[in-house]
Amino acid sequence: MSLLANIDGVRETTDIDHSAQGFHHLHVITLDALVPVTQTFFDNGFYLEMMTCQDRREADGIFRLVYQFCTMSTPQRHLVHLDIDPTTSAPSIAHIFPASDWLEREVFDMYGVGFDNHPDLKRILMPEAYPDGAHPLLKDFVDPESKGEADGQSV
Amino acid sequence: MPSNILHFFDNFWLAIGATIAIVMAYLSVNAIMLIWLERKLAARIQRRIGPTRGPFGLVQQIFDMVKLFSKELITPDHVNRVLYLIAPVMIFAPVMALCTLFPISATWVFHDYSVAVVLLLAISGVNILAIFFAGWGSNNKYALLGAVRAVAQNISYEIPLILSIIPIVMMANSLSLYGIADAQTGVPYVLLQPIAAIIFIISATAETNRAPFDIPEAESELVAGFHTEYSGMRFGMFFFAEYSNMIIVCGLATVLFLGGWKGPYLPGPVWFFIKVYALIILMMWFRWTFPRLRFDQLMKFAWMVLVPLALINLLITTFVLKLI
Amino acid sequence: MASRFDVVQDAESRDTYYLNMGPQHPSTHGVLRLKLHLDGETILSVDPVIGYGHRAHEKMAENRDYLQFLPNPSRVDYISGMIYNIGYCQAIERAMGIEVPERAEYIRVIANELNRISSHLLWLGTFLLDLGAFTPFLYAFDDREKILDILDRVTGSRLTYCYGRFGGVTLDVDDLFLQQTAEFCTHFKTRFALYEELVIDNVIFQERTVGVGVFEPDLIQKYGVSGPCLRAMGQANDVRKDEPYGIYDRFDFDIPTQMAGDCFVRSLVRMDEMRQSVRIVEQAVKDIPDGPFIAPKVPKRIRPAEGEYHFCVESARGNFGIYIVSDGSDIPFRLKMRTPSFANMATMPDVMKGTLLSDAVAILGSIDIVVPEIDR
Amino acid sequence: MAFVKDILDGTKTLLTGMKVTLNNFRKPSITSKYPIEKIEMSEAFRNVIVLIEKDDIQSHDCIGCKACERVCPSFCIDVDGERPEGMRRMRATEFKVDFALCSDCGLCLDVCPTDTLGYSKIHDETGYNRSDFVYDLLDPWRDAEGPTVERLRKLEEEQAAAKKARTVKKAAAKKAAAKKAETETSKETTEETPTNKNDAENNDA
Repeated sequence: MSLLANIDGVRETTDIDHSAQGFHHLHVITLDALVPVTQTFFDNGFYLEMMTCQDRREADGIFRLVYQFCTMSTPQRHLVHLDIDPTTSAPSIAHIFPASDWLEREVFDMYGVGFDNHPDLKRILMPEAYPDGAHPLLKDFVDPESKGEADGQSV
Repeated sequence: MPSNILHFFDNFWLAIGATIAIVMAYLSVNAIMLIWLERKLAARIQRRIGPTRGPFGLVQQIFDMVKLFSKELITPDHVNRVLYLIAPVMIFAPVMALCTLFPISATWVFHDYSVAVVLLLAISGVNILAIFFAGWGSNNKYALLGAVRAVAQNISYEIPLILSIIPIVMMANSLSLYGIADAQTGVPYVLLQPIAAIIFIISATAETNRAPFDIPEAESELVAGFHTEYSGMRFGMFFFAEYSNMIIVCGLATVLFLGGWKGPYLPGPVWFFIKVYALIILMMWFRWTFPRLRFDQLMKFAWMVLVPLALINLLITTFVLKLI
Repeated sequence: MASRFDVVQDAESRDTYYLNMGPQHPSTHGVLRLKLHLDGETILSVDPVIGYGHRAHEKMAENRDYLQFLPNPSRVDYISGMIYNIGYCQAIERAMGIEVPERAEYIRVIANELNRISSHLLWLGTFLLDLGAFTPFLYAFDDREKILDILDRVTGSRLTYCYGRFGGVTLDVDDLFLQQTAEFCTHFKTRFALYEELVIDNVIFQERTVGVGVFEPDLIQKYGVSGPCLRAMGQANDVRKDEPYGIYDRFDFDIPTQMAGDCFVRSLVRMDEMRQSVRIVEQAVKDIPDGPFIAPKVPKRIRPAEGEYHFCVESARGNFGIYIVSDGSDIPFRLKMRTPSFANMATMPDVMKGTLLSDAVAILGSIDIVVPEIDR
Repeated sequence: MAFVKDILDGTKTLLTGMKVTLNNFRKPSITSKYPIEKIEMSEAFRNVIVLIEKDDIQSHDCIGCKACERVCPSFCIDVDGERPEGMRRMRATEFKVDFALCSDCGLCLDVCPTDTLGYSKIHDETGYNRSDFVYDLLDPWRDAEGPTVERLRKLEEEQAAAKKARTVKKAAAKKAAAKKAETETSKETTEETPTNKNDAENNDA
């Protein structure tokens, strides 16, 4: 894919079978490349369809931030993987895509991943008074209100 | 001249007491019946059934009344108690006073004043003060917004209202309600002054804060507007006042434009009330058909459409009267 | 900002105040809270506070296997639950490579489009309720009840459908269903005149909506606006046409678009969408083949191969995407739902700025938010 | 003049709207007096699950296999079953549904191996506690459970006997056929042994 070819930090670009998985391309990028990559997508008319995170600390010791850019007309869906260390924070792209303002807040709320230069990083779905460090979508999340019992019923 | 009902009684105070009792009883029953009528009418328009308790759902209203009376009167901590408590009483008082002005038939008049129209308009202005007391005293932003809207709206619509009455007064050459109604021999003024009649009914709808001009209590915006903080019978008083106000404005419209008690075959009071309730049904029909206007559009409508129209109408009337 | 009301720039010099609209407010459609900064009635800024309806659907997905998550999607957006429910089934079917019988595909299209009409009707009713007209609400509900009755007969539910199954649907439709559907279509086409006369043409309705809540074109890219809000900005984008799923490519329908991007054309777009949905339903009822309604061989254990899957459908509110990360086990590793209302709602601070308090209500109503869908 | 035209046009649309409401005013109502008039639920209507009577055994056929308990996304089903003495078929001993948790997804009906689950037609139950909605599905069947088990046992015995008789008959027929073949062709007689063996197995079972 020539779109991101001349950006440093795009480690890997693979094509994906759209008819099976719904994506066209997968890019694995490094932390520094996020803002230029996002800018490139913005300049080329893509919109930020979705952004989320995967808690891969158990297997790989990382959080994987997932960005999904898509074009408006005939869909070209790009999946961007950004693996970050659980202790570091990621750069915010809210100044390019305001949509990511809320999406980053959601990731912060659910995973505790910080975002640098975010306009207003606070909880979005959970109550603002929710205990610090309690991030529901972490795989090892324990409901602070259930006094140490594991959350949810196991299958 | 009509006979004054006060003369039925020898004792002046007895007469006053009887008048108050009659008016109170009438307004209470009237409000209850109007609520029933409105609910049934809305149900029919919306193809529902409406209240079903008792014959035609009439008993439902009694239950509602009992509920309102038996509810706890909550006074929130943060209110201005004097204004908060005085407002529900104050909104109801002028309505009672105004009820005595109407000539129900050629002979049935509580009291006829030679300047009844002016008196009526003056007293009905007290309403606004009560609404503002309620909104300000509630110490609630929604209530305050509602009150501010109500004041602005009522003061604005007072002008086209008065401007639409002046041609009638000029034609009847009288400021007394009896005199105006009596002057409409044969042709009611609605046919001679259709524009004034339309302006009057629109302004009257706005004056009573009813849809599509129910902006002060716009449910979807201001929750309940100026009476957000009221509960129980205090809320009931606002509710009563709204329906009693409808009686006042529709009664006024009947006298001014529809010839009051005049009509063939039936006795005067029957004609009077038929006309009043027909107008009320018309106002209810408006309510269940139209969306609500926005505040600025409402003001624009008053100042850009109604006032110029009323002025032009007044001008034409003056010329025509002069020529005749 | 192309607003008709000048925003006072130096808010310091004027007495401004904050108004908490919600979480319990008649027109926030559930539990949404808008922190409004007002100067008089003019809105200086809006801070939507969401999350009051958060039910942790995504966390539930990580604690249940794929089949057990089936009742959840229709609870995410309960107004167009069928589309979500079937969309989730289609996502899993594509990930697993399950073939769906023809008849089931047609049933799904009929159910989806009926659900879309019912969702739009509910929008019409509640929008007019927000504008202060109560009667159109009940007329719309009259028609909506007819749809619910039709769907109730086969799906067994009226709101939160769980009709789809991996490889088909729960229950076959009978001739009576098809007949009722066809009758409804004929009846519903005559009802548009009523809605137009009572609502769309009404001068007060137009005063309240024309030029109010205009979405500036740059919001599309910035926020990923989708659905009728997008099509009201002149973009003819519809997932049913762009990446046809199921058998939508077989039907003949148009994407209604309008240019102005205000509340009024959003209403027009939705009215036209209902017409198009009726068209699709009529074609589907005519062409529906006989055959099985569920695939005979569905794998007992739903275990998509390791990898990431994305599937999007056009819900009544816009582009609804399901993003599934599978680690090859019974249970999704991560399931994220991209809900259209979330993106549309995020534009509110931009759109509402400089409008009046009454407009805020109209705008909220016109973008057709479903708060639990935002909060998930 | 545009000003006047606007007013006239606007008035016209308002009058049209009033005409619409007047037309609807004249039409009959479309709602029903719900609590007074009972509403018929549709055939597929989903509510709390019930155990359906099966014709062949004149009772429910829940075998307590726990398939529904495992598949339930809301974890609201609690099933237990045991094998009555001397029977092949299991019988449920406990079947509780917490309808307050149920999401009416119908997955339990899909997985039921004996198709003995169905929906009840109750649609307007109310209660004061969440525990009011814990239904014991075996309740209507419990009184008849003893006789049912007896009947089932008998049925099973009959079935076993019938099966035996069938297999014996089959074996006999086969034997006869084999004999016939034997007499006809006068060849090897090894066929007999497997049939006998099968017979023995069936008897054991």
